[in-house]
Amino acid sequence: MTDYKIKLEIFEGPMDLLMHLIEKNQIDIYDIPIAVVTEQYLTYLKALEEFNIDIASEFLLMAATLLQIKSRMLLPRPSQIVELLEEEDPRQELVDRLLEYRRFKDMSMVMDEMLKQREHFFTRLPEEFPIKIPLPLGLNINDLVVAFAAVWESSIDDYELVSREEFSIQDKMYDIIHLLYKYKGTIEFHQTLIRKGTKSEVIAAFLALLELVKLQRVLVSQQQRFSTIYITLKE
Amino acid sequence: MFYLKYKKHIEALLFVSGDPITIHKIAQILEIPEDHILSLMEELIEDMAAEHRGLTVIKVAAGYQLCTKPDLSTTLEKLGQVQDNKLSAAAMETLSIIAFKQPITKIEIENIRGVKIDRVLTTLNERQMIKEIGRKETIGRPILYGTTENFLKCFGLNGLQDLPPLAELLP
Amino acid sequence: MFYLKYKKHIEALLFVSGDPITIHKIAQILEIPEDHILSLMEELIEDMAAEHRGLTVIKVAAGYQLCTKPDLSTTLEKLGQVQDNKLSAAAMETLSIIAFKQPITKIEIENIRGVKIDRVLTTLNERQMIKEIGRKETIGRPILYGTTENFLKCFGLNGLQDLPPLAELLP
Repeated sequence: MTDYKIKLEIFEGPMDLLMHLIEKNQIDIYDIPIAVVTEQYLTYLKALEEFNIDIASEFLLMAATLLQIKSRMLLPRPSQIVELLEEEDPRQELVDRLLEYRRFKDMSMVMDEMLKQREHFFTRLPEEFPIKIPLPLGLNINDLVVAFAAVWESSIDDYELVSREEFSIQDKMYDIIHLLYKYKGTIEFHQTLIRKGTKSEVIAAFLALLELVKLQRVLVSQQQRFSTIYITLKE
Repeated sequence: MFYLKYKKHIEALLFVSGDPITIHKIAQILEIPEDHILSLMEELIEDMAAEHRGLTVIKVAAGYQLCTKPDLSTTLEKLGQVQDNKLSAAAMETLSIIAFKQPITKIEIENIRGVKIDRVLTTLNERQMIKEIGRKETIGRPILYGTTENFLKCFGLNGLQDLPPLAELLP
Repeated sequence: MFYLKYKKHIEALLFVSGDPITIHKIAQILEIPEDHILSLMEELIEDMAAEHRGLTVIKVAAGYQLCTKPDLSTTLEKLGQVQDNKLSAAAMETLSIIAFKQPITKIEIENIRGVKIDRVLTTLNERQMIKEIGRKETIGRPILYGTTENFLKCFGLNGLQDLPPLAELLP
């Protein structure tokens, strides 16, 4: 039983376990006796259970795959040779995966050896220097002027092409205060939407209102949820 | 050679830098042409090949790095300042997949290894062996992983082209 | 001397240790008598005194330490410097806006340039071209930026009054 415990620590996952079973039984990877391997695989999982060890879902998934391949192997096959050639071996996908996995498992051994070789070379930690950033060189006042002229012109173009839709919060604050004076100190929130009534105006108006509350210029009241919001000027 | 007097500067720069340093960077600092740096570097390496010297310069990660000669490692380990930079089998398998298949997503690696690799990825990230190198343009835009400069350094590689060919390992 | 072959070990030990190391400790590691270590150390120091060597060994309270020769410090400090001493086009544009429109807030600059400028501002700050010169008395009290003394120096200006008048520049 201790045998299983040792194995349990070794196997990285279902692929690792399968590779182990294949090597242990000296199986030709291109012609896996799926019934035998499946049985041994399940025996291992059962041993894990006996030790009350949680079996990772990937091990169970592989068990299901193995059982599925096994049942497909048992299905009667067409006797025609031509059709046999065309039909894929149910084990093919698993074999491909195992080969791919083995390639990298072998490579990881090679790389492990490279790392060991490299460990014979000792290096030093870098010396820490305070980072000094030199002043820029080769600057010329003309460059600055040219840069400014360029950016200024292009920004003017922008304003010509795109009509401004944004509402500044500051403008909105003036709107609200102005309206409050006009309507003797109390207005409803929707009255603040005096420009386009777009979503961005609502947002600007709301933010402006929050700002006015913070500055203690206005009071806001609402009787119940979703009812009208009243804004009152604080004197 | 006129530039001979700069050999000591190169030795000192290699010492202070610790990490690999490129010919380009040395040339920038010393303000002399790169080909002169290269020949001075070769001379330096030759000087250090002398039997009584304990240091050498290796070419790694596209630069040059000062280090001790490999035959002295047994002695140096006695200093007790050796960092253990062993990687677990799981980490090494994952790293080899990333090294050869980069850029690669977590799911793609998990498909090859057949296990979840979140913890291993964290470790490799902490050890600065791998890094995010972009996003795959598929559903969920998963992170693409690749190896780092430090990876090259740790494995003594000058570049990814120095990795042993994967094809040779095929059955 | 029989122990001569250990000179390289001492050089390598000094290199790996980084910190000062005592004759006693070296003797312990190499398992040879302390007086031999001491004479090997003296030889090592003499070797390094050669004009073409960039390293030396100094004796400090705690023992012997490998370090670079003092006359190389100016060169070595350049390792820590950011070598690029040019301003990018984006940085130059932003700088020009700040120069002509100061005091100005980040948002105001972004409105003119039509892009986010956080990174450029950080660069200009690091390069000591701009500085915070106050707060605008509006919502959020945003930072106002202006140019520095170094800005004047780098552009060869006596003062901001030397900047060409904006009216001439603009149509």
